Amino acid sequence: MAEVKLAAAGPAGGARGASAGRYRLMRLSRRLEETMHDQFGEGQVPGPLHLSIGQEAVAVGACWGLRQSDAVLSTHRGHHHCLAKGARADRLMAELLGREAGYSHGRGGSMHVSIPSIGLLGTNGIVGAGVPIAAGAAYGMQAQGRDDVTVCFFGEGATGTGAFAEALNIAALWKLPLVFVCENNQYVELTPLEVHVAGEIYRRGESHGIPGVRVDGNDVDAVHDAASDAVERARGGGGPTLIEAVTYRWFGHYAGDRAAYRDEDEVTAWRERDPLVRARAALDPALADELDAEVEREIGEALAFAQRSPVTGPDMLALDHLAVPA
Amino acid sequence: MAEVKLAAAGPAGGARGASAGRYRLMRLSRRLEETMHDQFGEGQVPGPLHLSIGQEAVAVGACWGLRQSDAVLSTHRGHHHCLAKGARADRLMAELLGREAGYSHGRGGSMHVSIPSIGLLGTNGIVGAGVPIAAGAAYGMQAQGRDDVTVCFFGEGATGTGAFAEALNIAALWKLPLVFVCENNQYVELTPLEVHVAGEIYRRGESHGIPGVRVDGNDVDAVHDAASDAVERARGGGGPTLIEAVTYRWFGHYAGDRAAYRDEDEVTAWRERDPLVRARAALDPALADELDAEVEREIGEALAFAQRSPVTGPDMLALDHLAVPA
Amino acid sequence: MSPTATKTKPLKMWQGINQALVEEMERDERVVLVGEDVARPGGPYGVTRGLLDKFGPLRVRDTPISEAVVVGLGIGGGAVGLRPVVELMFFDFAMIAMDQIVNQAAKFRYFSGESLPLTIRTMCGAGGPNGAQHSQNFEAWYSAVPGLKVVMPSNAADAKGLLKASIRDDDPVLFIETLGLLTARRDVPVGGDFVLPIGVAETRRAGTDVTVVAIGRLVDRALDAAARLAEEDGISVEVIDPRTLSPLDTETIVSSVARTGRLVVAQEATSPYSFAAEVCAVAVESCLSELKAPPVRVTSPFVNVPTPVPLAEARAPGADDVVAAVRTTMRGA
Amino acid sequence: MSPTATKTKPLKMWQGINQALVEEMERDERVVLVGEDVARPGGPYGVTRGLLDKFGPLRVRDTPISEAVVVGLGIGGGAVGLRPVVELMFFDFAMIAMDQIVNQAAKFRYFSGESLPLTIRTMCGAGGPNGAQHSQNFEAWYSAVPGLKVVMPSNAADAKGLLKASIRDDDPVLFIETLGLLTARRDVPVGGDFVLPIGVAETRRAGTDVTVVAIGRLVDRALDAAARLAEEDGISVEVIDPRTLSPLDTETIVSSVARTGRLVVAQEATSPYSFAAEVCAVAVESCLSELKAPPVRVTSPFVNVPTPVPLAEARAPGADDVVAAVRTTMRGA
Ligand SMILES: Cc1ncc(C[n+]2csc(CCOP(=O)(O)OP(=O)(O)O)c2C)c(N)n1
Ligand SMILES: Cc1ncc(C[n+]2csc(CCOP(=O)(O)OP(=O)(O)O)c2C)c(N)n1
Ligand SMILES: [Mg+2]
Ligand SMILES: [Mg+2]
Repeated sequence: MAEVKLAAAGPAGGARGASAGRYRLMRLSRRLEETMHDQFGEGQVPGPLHLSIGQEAVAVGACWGLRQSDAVLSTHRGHHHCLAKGARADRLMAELLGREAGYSHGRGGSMHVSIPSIGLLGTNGIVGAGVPIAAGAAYGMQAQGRDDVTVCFFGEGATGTGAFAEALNIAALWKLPLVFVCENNQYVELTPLEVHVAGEIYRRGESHGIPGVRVDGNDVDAVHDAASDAVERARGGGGPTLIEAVTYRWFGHYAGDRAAYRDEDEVTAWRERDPLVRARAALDPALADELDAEVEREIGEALAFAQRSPVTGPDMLALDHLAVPA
Repeated sequence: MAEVKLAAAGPAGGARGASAGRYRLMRLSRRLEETMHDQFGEGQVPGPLHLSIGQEAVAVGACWGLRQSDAVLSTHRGHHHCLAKGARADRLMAELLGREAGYSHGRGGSMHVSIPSIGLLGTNGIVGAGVPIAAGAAYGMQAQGRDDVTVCFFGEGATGTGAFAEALNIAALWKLPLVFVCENNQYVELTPLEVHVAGEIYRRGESHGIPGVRVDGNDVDAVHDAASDAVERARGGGGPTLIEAVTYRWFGHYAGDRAAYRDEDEVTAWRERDPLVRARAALDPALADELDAEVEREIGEALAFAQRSPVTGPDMLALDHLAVPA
Repeated sequence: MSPTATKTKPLKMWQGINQALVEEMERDERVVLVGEDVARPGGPYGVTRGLLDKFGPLRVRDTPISEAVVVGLGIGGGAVGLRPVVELMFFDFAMIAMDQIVNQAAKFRYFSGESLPLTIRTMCGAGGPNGAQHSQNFEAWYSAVPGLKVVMPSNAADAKGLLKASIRDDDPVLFIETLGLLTARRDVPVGGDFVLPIGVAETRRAGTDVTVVAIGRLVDRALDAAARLAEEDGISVEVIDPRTLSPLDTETIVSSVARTGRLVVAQEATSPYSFAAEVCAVAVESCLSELKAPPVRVTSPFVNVPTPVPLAEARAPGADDVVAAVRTTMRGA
Repeated sequence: MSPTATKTKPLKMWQGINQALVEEMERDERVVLVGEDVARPGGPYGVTRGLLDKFGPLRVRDTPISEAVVVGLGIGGGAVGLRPVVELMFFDFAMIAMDQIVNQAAKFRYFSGESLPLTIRTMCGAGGPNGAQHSQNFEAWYSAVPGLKVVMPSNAADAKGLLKASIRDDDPVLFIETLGLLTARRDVPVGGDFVLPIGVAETRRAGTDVTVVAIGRLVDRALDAAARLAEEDGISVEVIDPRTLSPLDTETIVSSVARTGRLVVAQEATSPYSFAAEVCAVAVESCLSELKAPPVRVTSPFVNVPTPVPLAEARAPGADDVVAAVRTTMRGA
């Protein structure tokens, strides 16, 4: 299996600096999703596609600088989290296209990508379900005496689940090395935030003693600053933090949802706050062009890789149910 | 079935005033439980017995003045809630003693008393499970345009459940006529509060916009004041309130638990803050004696009633599963 | 079928469900509908469209993502005078509300002696590209619970008549819709008051050689198989759709198997500890001496549901599988 | 039984469980134990006593009342290098963690291709005065889930050997203890490393006339019944304890039924859609021509568990019921 290298996407950002590295990663996520969206339009994505376009800064800002031994829990809308934690674009695409080379042999699609070897403990089809698992990963790190941390992403809709609240309480009680990142994109499937969230999300842990902070989720540096404070605190045994990153879902809930339930002006206003444009503006234009070109190459190679991989057939359905098949 | 009258225990408190009525009801609860505790010692209680002795002021203070059409959700430790909402001492005793005349034909015992006709929507064996049902009752009242309210009791241990948090959020969102009453008795089964609760309970709804108040749960007037404010707000469409009533469990988690995990001094200190003694002190001593005597008679008659009722036999096991048995 | 319902119209299953909701909400103002995306969006698959406009935001209400509370709304609401219909978007999500369904709703009458008129609607099966957490068929779990009725219609008409019956029923009913059937058409009685009885199986095709008991998406596939078997093999297949899984109409099943002596059970669920196991058990308990061949379970293999539709469809049993199973039973023990 | 374990000692089931935990935690520091009341109190029934002192508060930990998170601790912990044992105090409470168990833990390997070494311990049955929400037997539900193993020991020795195996297993295992058996004694291998295989039934008594497949509390009752039937009726009963419900050792069951031609299945659970249904189905699928009489299910009636112990015991099936069922099968079809 040919591996596509994620040049300069590592924690240090390579010689070109962290800003370049973060921009590159956001760009990679954007272009991967756009490419998959096109593929979806052509009927090539045999599963649902929940696009994170517009929200890239949250994933990249929060994951930037994490170790491989740190853990991330993601959601149904999680391509950006996967890439930010070090997933390979080629195998991720292969998964979305239902190919054998996909992370789950192409059987799971975007809601079921789980790559424990890089600390990505799963996107998830069940809203809120990653949060208790995040508490578990953080506990596991604590119990082993590691100074690793777990970053748990979830949407604002997930704050309605009991699972979220149970995890907040135990994280505070046990001072778990856990960073809760609520990616508030203003919509929960087909209804707005107001239907789902009473009051203020970033304060949900206040009564437990969990510091809460609200940041501009379209500003990768702001997200990263908040997240690295939280990560540092968590590594040092200071316990959990709740970050609410306010952002926006550019497209419908899933590819195919025209999102007629919202206002065009609202969408336009948010598109003007494109996190990529903002991050790119801080770079030397020549460097930015270089990064764009690199990403374009990488995406092209990744798509080719995915398309070369055979479409998964029924013979793979029984794989990976038990360690020793019954 | 001979009915034992609950003289002067109604909302108005009868001619003897509210303080007398509330004291009488607390006394009734105390004596009912002491009587059942004795019966337990004699092997006459065929189920678990979770005593609320020491906590009577919470139930009586919060329920005093409620209408029959208001609803109450109770817990595994709920005799005081049942009586405060108007349950009959005789049928409650019959239930605890496993008799046919019990509210559930003696099959359920103390964790499964449910008397919808008086708005008592159940004690409950599942911690936290009453809270979503309370949200439902409050929604039902709201949807029918009634100005009734629902009062939901739960222990501090239940604040760890996801069900509690889900209900907080929807209660705030829908401005439900719901009063959350956390009966914080410092212990959760066999472990102290600190194992279970991060931070402060009465602030759990703050971030949702739910007012929270902490009261002395051994002061029936203080509880009643807080609760009637909350009830009034709820009836007027002002939405939910969270009351934390701080109290203490005098006995073990269940009858038979010697509670060796706690300090004798602590127990003694709390016993000195007996809510009944405090409420009695505010009454004319002659009236108090009269009330005590009345309660003694009532308890005696209730016990006799319960003991006259046949022990429930296996022939009653199949009752009440479906409206029309299959 | 009730006598007033004489006209019929070809409707999709979702339309039958929608009509049942509209009719019952018009008939009885205590009926309300709450769930995720049921109101403004009209349901993720459009099943509840139009209801918000007709009945207003107090009776048709979008909830947050709080499945335990969604069922709690139905229990509490039902206890104070409503006749709630609550929706759990995907059957898989019912697990999050399992305590409320099994420990609370199903035991309400046992504890209190009073009725709990609650309908829990949900949608099962591998009919879309939704994957292993949105496609499961655990109808057998709920059918094992005393105090809970479980209804699982296989077509638009049954969906309408049984949903109306469920809403009028004084016990909690879990009403399981099937994603793969939502757009399947069938003639549905309209205009009258079409209510079907809960707990009564329907013999969808009479036959003499083999009994096929099928549920959900497998009913139509079993009917296809029966037609093919009649034509190609001259085998006469009886197809029974229990429609209600609890209480199960064992009488209809047993009397058919006693006549045919052969049994195939067909379902979308996997085999172990499933509906098919129960039907096989009932058959052998009651018809051992009549059985001419071992019963055959036609089920999905014991693996997770994959996301890509072609794979999910490859996993689900089809008419071919029913045909093969029937032929196996004809070859005998 | 592994060869090093030669000495035995009569132990109660809870002691067997306790020993398994101690031995595995000593053997492998990745093993941890979390749950409500497991640490300081040593378990509501004392099963985990002494562990906190031995292994400290990071490895033995009391949780808040947060069942979903309790299982989540096991999943996340297992994913980052622990081999967690999590305890759900009563089996009924597993419903609150159902999504974590079924949608998350059981699918971890399917999604990721990697192991999730997780043991979920819980306690079932109507062995105490606990009532309808603390006594249920829904072992069949979990046995219907691909990717999850379900173990249900019936005695102290099996509990020890199978719990050790579960903790060493690289898949999630639901380990169901039975309240009514916690204080029942049996000779248990001590001193050595006593590990039993998951997925292997044990023939507890050999016989030739009737096969009784029993689980949990019904195993000893079936053995009592077998002894009585031998003495009173001269009937030779074979008693099989599957011990693992998923994957079920159908081979042992089928080969026994094929020999005896008669089957009784005995369990504490109610009958519809239960373990007993699965075993009857397996038997008729594989042994129809050998069956001399219809199988009989010996179960609790399809009603809730009452709180008073005498009523709960009246509801549960006893040795008498097994005796009666065996006699019925001997009378034939
Ligand atoms: C427990 C559960 N309930 C409902 C759903 C259906 N569902 C899928 S995504 C979604 C909305 C989630 O909203 P949010 O958490 O804000 O995340 P976003 O989609 O905005 O990224 C819902 C309700 C689900 N998958 N799981
Ligand atoms: C969901 C659930 N988990 C665990 C239990 C076991 N249990 C019964 S009572 C109890 C403690 C409850 O503590 P709290 O809420 O403070 O009420 P208290 O007993 O103090 O009145 C526990 C853990 C249960 N019944 N339900
Ligand atoms: Mg959102
Ligand atoms: Mg308490």
